[in-house]
Amino acid sequence: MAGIWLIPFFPLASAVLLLLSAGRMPRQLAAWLGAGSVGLSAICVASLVNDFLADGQVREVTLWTWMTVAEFTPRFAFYIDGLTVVMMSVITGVGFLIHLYSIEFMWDDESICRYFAYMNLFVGAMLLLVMADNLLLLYLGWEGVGVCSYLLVGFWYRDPANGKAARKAFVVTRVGDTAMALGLFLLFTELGTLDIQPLLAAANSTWQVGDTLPVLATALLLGGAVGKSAQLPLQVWLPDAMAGPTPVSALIHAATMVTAGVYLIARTSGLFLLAPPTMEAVAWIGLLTLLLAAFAALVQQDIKRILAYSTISQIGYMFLALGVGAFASGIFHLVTHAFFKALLFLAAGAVIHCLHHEHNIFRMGGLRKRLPVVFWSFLIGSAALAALPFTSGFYSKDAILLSASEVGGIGLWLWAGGLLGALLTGIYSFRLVFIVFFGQAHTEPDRQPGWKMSVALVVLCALALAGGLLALPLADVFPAARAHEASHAIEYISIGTPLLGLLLAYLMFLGRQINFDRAADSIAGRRVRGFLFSGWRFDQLYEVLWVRPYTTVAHWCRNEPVDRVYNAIVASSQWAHHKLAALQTGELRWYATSMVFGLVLLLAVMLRNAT
Amino acid sequence: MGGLQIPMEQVLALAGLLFSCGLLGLMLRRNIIFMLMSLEVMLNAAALAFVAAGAKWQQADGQIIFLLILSVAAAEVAVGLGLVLQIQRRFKTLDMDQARRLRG
Amino acid sequence: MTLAVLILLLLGGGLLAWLAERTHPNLPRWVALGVVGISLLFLLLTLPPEQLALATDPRHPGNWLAQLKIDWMPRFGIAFELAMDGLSLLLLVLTLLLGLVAITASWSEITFKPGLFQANLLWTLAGVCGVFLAMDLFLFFLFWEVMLIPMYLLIAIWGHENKSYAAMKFFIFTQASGLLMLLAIVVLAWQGSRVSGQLSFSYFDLLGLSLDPRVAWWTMLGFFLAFTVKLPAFPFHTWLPDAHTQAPTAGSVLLAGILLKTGAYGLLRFCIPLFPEASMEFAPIAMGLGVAGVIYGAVLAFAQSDFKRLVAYSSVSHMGFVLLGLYAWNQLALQGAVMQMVAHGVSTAALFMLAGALQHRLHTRDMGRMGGLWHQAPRMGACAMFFAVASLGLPGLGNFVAEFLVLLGLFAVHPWLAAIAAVGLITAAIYSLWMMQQAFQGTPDKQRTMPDFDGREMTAMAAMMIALLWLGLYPQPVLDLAQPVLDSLQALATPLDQAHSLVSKAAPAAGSGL
Amino acid sequence: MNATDFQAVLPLLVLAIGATVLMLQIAWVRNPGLTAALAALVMALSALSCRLAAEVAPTEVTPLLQADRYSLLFATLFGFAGAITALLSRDYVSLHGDEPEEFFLLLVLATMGASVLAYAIHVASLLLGLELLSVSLYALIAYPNKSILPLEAAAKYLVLSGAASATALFGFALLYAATGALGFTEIGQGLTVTTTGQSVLLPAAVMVFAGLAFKLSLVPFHLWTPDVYDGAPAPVTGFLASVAKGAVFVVLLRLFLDADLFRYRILVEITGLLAIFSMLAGNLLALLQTNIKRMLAYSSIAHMGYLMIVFMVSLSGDSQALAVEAASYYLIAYTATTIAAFGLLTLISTDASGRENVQLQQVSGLFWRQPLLACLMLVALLSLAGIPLTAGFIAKFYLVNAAVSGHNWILLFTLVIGSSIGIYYYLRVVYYMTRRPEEHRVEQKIISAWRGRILSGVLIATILLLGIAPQPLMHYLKAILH
Repeated sequence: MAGIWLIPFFPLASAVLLLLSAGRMPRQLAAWLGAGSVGLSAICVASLVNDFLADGQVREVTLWTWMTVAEFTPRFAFYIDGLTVVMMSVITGVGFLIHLYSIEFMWDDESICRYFAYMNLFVGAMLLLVMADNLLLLYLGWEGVGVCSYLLVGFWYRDPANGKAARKAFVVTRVGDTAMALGLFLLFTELGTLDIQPLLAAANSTWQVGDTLPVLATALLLGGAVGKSAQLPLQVWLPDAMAGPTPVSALIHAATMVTAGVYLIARTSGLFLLAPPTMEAVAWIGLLTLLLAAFAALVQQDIKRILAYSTISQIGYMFLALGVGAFASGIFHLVTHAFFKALLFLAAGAVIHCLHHEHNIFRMGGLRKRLPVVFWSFLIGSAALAALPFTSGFYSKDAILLSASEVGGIGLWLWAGGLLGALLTGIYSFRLVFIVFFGQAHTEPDRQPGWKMSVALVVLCALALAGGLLALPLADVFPAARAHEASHAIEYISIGTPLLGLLLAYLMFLGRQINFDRAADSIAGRRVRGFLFSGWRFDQLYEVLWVRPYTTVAHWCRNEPVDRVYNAIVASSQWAHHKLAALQTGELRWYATSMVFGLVLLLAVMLRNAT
Repeated sequence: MGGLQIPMEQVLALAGLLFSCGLLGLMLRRNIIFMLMSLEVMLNAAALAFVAAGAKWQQADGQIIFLLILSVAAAEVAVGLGLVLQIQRRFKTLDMDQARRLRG
Repeated sequence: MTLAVLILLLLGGGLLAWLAERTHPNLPRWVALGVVGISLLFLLLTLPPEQLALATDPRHPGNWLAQLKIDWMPRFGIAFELAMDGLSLLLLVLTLLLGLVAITASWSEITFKPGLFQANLLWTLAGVCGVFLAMDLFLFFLFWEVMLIPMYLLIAIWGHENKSYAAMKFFIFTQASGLLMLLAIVVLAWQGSRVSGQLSFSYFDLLGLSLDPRVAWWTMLGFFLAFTVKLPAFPFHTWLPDAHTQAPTAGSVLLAGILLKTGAYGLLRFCIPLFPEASMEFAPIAMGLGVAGVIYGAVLAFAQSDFKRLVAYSSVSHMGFVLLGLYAWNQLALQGAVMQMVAHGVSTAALFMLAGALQHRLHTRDMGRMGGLWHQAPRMGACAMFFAVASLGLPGLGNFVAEFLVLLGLFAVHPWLAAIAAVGLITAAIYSLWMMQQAFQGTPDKQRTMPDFDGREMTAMAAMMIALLWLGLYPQPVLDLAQPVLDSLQALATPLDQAHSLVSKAAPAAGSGL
Repeated sequence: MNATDFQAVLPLLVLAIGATVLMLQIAWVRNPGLTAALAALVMALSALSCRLAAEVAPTEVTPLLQADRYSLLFATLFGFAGAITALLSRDYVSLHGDEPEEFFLLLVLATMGASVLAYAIHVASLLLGLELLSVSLYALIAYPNKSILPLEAAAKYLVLSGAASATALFGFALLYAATGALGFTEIGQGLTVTTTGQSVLLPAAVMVFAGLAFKLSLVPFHLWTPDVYDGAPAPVTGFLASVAKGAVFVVLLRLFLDADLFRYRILVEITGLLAIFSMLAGNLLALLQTNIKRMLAYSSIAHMGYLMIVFMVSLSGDSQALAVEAASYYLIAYTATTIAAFGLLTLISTDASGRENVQLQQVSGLFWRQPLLACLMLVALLSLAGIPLTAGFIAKFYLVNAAVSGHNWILLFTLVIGSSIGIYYYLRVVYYMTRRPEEHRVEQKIISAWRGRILSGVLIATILLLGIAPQPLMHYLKAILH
């Protein structure tokens, strides 16, 4: 297909148009331009997918050479293989649905034009990220989506808290990005190219499994990945990033951008395979993150924060999958997660939209009847999230846990951890469902979702349910995974755990058979709750470790300490001036005396040197 | 060359002494008249030294310079006295310590 | 002759603008705009395209696009010698373009003696053009110093509340370091005369002298100091925040956009090629200063509450990358440094123009008294956002290409240093976004009314945006122009590298494969 | 004395005859304009007659005077400087004195003293020239009889300068005693053969140097300088700062060269020491001065310090010629700049009260009130500061070249430090001149002295010419001094 470049071009061009209109474009036009451009891209992608599935050919498109400096010749070029196709489909497909949804969600906002401009810019950048044939172009998309995330999180700029969240999101991910940039430097310095395929080939031919350099390089890339994908230890930004409009959270902070780290690792899997220690680190990071976030999600009260933590947790699963070498499973989970998490966010957004921007789940309740479409969407999403059988999440998560269980040594730990996570997922996702949609109503909805929202929800429902049946064309991308030959016990446990979670949630939050209130209200319970609520106090830790030292140093230095040196020079000159000027008394006798002194001085110098 | 033979070194010493006297006067006296006198003493000390040196080298040059110095000193003092008159008129004193408007 | 005419055009144009004030107070602006425009056209049109192609061919290093040499003071072997290669051309175009921007920025701001203002502006431009063209060290120094005076006047007359301090500081810093350079120039010329028996200040005669290492070291230091003060590098940067803050908008634009580049240009053209060995030896210190500048500037930028001061410190940070790039001394880093000169020129000029526009409208630069300006002035906000993300190095914009190349080149030489310098990418994000937050985001003040950018300002902004995008997406033309110069620099480094590697090979093999 | 000799000393003769004519003219009819014009004419003629004298140079006219290119160069300089001073003071003295005609007579005599010093190669001529110059200056300084400050200045200058002359003469007497010679060259020869009193020799030389250093107001003999500059009428100050100092410097250099005192390293090192002191202390003293005249006085101390660098440079024989060349250029540039600066100061500051206490406040906003004057002043200040395109820069460049060729690093660094300090106080004046109208409240009327303006303009043009196209003068200096 010749017009591959059109795919990112549509949203980018639309973004430029929207920006150039400077907010004067009619609402209708802006909204449909915004959504339509992504729709066009989606159509192009669909046609591309069609072609690709037909021939399975990798497509390479070079637009122009970005720059040529010595041997450094990154190009604006696209590399389309199965992985790319999958990602592009998710981005444009889910992206289009979210755009459609946004039209309604953002209709009353005065800055709808700006909103769609940013959203389109994001889609364009994200497409560049996944289509890039070299790491530099990938980095361009990588940073581009970061900026769009910043812009959209801080979209409602009048509240300084939103600005703070946006900055936090950007700066924390930038930490990771910087590590990634160093990784690129290292790769280029050692391998002489940043084009991904030649790079992987070169790495394979130069390095042995277990060499230091690939470990270092992949560790640096991993830095970028954990930043973007909100994994330990850079996960702190994602819950705060919920300050943006909900469709933004759906698109950027659930479906696409946050999974870029997963994509990066999958894309450079050839490199990671050379570095078993990094792989192991990836697995452990995934596991720890998924547990940590799941625990944190248990006690949150803000509907979007719960989903945010669950996103972190689910990406943890993907990392776990990557870490154990099940790249395809990781990507599979990425895709299904994109479906059901987008669905959840959109449904949550619909709740918020219909409930006067209420975020607190304890002020909701009983919405099952009042917002049926939303309820069913949410239920389906939660089921998929909890990996109840035959939902999409079930297949993908199951594959991950199986892969983990098959790894020797640590595999059992990883599997057990993943299982615990699945249990927790079941609990917190249905806690959400039960509290929001069942029980007593605390707030009455003032409107119903319109058709645009509903269409988006319904389509995503379908995907969340049936997405597990998709066969992703990843066979050529990753080394063939071993066939799963897990014992039935493991299968049953995998199936049973989410159900157990569901049951527990029911007992705790709906049926009230299990009551933790006493325990939770005890001092220790409160502490634990507070600890989990704050996301394991990472914010406080970083505040002490980084933020406060930085601001303190900045505060110390604000008046330019270096200037003190120059001021001292000035002061000493002035001092000398005053001392010397004090000699100018105007008294004739003193002047005469000074001349005698001078003469004596000269004679003394002379005699001292003469002898 | 007959007559009084005084070793040059002694004359020079005397000249040096005179010169120092002049300098001391300059440093210690406040009255402008005395300062001018001290100046005169210094110039004459130099002149004396020239004479003594001229005598040593049996040249007239020293004495010529002596004459020149005398006339120069006279000119200096003439201008100086003119200033003294003006100073007396305007400052109503000859104490140079009072004339300290220019300083700093 | 083209080159001399260019400088004369600007000088004469300044005079004309001054005189035009008597006719009508608005006339000088148009005269200035016209003169700079004509100069730019003149420069580009008189350039034979086939020669341009030649100069971009790296196989012909030292191929000069235009040259002029007139004897001036044969007593000292001083000639009025101008020459232009790709690098000079690049910087000249930047100078003239930013000159246009500066005139636009001063359009409605300057009401007091607009004629003299524009005259000083044009004379500064003339001086800078001279600096970029002079190939006689004496002449170079002359331009170097002379451009200070109109700049000084710009700050001292049209500056803000603390202008006398700022102008004086600017002048004394530059002048004191400039005198050291003069000293170094003279020493170099006399060293040259010892070899050739003929005193000459011509760059070409002094290039490639074999100097006594100690003499070379100290002489190099003289040049280095002058250039790093202008650059400015930590710890000689303290004049910059004051000067930039106090200068009128056009002055800040010129200072940040162009004058700082003369320092970088000096290092590139003179300091390193004239003293390759000494520079090589000095490189670790220079790079240390570069890194210190990157981090320190960024931290202090974050600490500021004054909009212009923040941007000024960000310049310190960005110019640290230039220093790093120059002394990392390989193709990538050098190209990055040149790129940074151009991109930073544009992005900072835009930010200063923005700061000036804000001050003009709000009568304050204190960001504590801004906030939520996006509401009143969305166009300004959008521009600010664009240049803020440019300044934090967003890929796709020129600054990214520059910083990436610098760090990439540096990494090959000093991985650890590159790692530390890369922290600057994070700190840049912190201060840029903090600036956006304080000025444009947050709760708007309902009472405040403020006109948004008008067409004239938007045109300038749009031009700069396009420039940055172009630099970010297709920087090849710029890279090609600078290539020959950098090739020759690289050629200087290669034998030294070989010497070093011989030494290190002799020593027991040590160190990792990094 | 034959015709050649007369031709060789023609400049001096012109001045002498001119002085006589002036006296007659004053006795005949009192007309300040006429006298001023005549005096200027005489001095200009004297300067021009140097060309005639140059035809027979070098000639030794009696053992006292040497007419060579060196002396003629400076005789020309002093002649022109005197002529310009005469024209510049024309309006000034009419305003400040009752009978201004004698002022010009004294000026001619002072110029003659300076020219004699340029010719002097003998203690006697040195004495005569020095005293002719000094005594005339006492009277010139005290000339404005309406106020007391000139009086105070004159009294101080007289006493101290007299003491300095006495010191120098005493030193010469000792040298004479040791060598039996009074001619500079002979003294030098005598020094090589003398057996008596090596011990007295160097102290004697130091006394000579100290006496002359006073006249050059080198630190630590500088205390008088600001007071006298401040009290003296501005045009006289210009003359004092440029011609009087230049003449003494010329003779000092001649003494060192002819007597080859460069043999005595310690003596030269003392000059270097004083140079360093002067560069630093002069600049530091000027740093925070708010009185522009005093500021310029202090800066002149610093400039003499810069100039003294040439002595250290001359230590190495190779650089000696360049050093003398540099000194000559420096003196020419400095003379033009100083006279221009003080001339402009005269124009700026003149008011009827007599004391021209030129505070910075008074030039505030001058740029907007008197753009032309301010521009001229700007150029003069930049030249003093040594900024390119002015004579002052080329002069400094010359010095730096000389010092580099002589490897005088310490002096060079002091020069850099001193110049950097200097920037501050020169620029401060510029800053005040450019203050906007709303920033100051001084409204001073400036007398329209068209002569002064034209002359300042000419001087500034000279400064710029020497700064932009210095090659002819360089060429000339190189030709005559090598």
